[in-house]
Amino acid sequence: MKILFFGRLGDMVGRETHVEVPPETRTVADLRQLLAQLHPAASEDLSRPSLRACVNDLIVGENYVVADSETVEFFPPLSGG
Amino acid sequence: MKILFFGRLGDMVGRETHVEVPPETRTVADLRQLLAQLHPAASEDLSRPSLRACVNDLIVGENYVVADSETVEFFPPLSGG
Amino acid sequence: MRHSTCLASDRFDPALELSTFLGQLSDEGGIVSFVGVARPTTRGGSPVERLFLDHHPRLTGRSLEEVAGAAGDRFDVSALRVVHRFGEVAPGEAIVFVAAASAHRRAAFEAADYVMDRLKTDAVFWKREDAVDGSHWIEPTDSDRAERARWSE
Amino acid sequence: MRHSTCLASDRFDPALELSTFLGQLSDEGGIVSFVGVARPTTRGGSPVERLFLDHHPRLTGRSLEEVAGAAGDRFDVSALRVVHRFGEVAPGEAIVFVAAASAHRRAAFEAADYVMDRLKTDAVFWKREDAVDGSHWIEPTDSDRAERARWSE
Repeated sequence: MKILFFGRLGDMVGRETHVEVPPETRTVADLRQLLAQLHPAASEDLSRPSLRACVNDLIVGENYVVADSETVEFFPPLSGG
Repeated sequence: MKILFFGRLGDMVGRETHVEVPPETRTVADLRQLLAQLHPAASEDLSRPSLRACVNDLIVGENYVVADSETVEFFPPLSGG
Repeated sequence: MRHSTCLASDRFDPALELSTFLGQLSDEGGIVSFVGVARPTTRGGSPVERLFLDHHPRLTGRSLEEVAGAAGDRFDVSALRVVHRFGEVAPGEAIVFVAAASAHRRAAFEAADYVMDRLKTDAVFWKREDAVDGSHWIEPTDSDRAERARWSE
Repeated sequence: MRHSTCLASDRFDPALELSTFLGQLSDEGGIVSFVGVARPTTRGGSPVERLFLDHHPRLTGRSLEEVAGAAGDRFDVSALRVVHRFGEVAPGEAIVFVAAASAHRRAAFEAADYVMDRLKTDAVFWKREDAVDGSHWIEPTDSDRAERARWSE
């Protein structure tokens, strides 16, 4: 699964990463846990409620079930222009 | 005495005029009357309270006594910028 | 606060004014500018041939200075520029340019807004609009006076 | 209402933007513009080497469009222009340019003011300030949020 990170997380984890998603990782919440295990230094940032997940240019909730073919983007709070 | 007119009055009477002032014409109010006699077409504009007299770059009142050596300027209401 | 004013006899380029103003700044973050352009038609819809701004040889420039200085005292701006035409102005030409710079964009907006409201009533000009169907002298509108009153203590 | 937005990868000239904007107008009387410039120092006073504006390939441009369109719906403006940089911006360079034109100067002031307040909180950017004493990511300030809230119904 393709994952994109923006802002501070992009600097910490890399702007784009591909992860092998095990069958038990189904939702956005599951995906956060998996990513936190893969990137322990960023685990605090990855668990923040202010970090929003975005699929197909729409913000999705924690229970959104992610298909393996989808790209998930993680947005820290916007800084604005 | 040198008289300057601005705005609408400048178009009606001319921007600059010189008048011979008789001894009984002492104040701004007297001067208005004299000018109204000299320029009957502008007499209504010349008697308007909104027309202000200015001497040495300062607005003066109706009882201001004008010296023959002074220039009197008449300002219709400002239009602003 | 640095401020400068210019009573301009000839047409000027507002974009060039902005460029010059920006070039003189150091660490201001926000710059607000206003450009007022002579309209091509009267309120009644007749085509305007020209605007004539009668002015006073000393008091007009002084009124621009007074307004710019008051804006500087009132708002936290570091630089202010006011350019105003006098004499004959053709439709589509800029009549007025105001720019205000500040570290805080709110102050820059308010200063430019204030300068325009003050100029509209307090600048020493007498304006005549020469339209195809005749000339007439203009006085401040009630709306101009209301804008001006917003800034009264 | 005509509006146009530009998400700019390279430095741009705000004065040229104003010139182009003015050239496209017809009978609007008032034009308000805002220029936001990258500051040379952090809030703490350290020299800034560069600002980095991380952006989203689609949502950032869409957020500029949304803000410009909302301003057009809300205010009586006839033309609106928004230019915003992304990527690396050097201190002193323009980050944002906003221009609004209207027959009524109040509407032009309010539209430009509104666009800036909205952009400061709602534009899809993540900003990093690279200063000599380190880099840090910026979030909207309470004051930005308060400005934004002024426009809520």
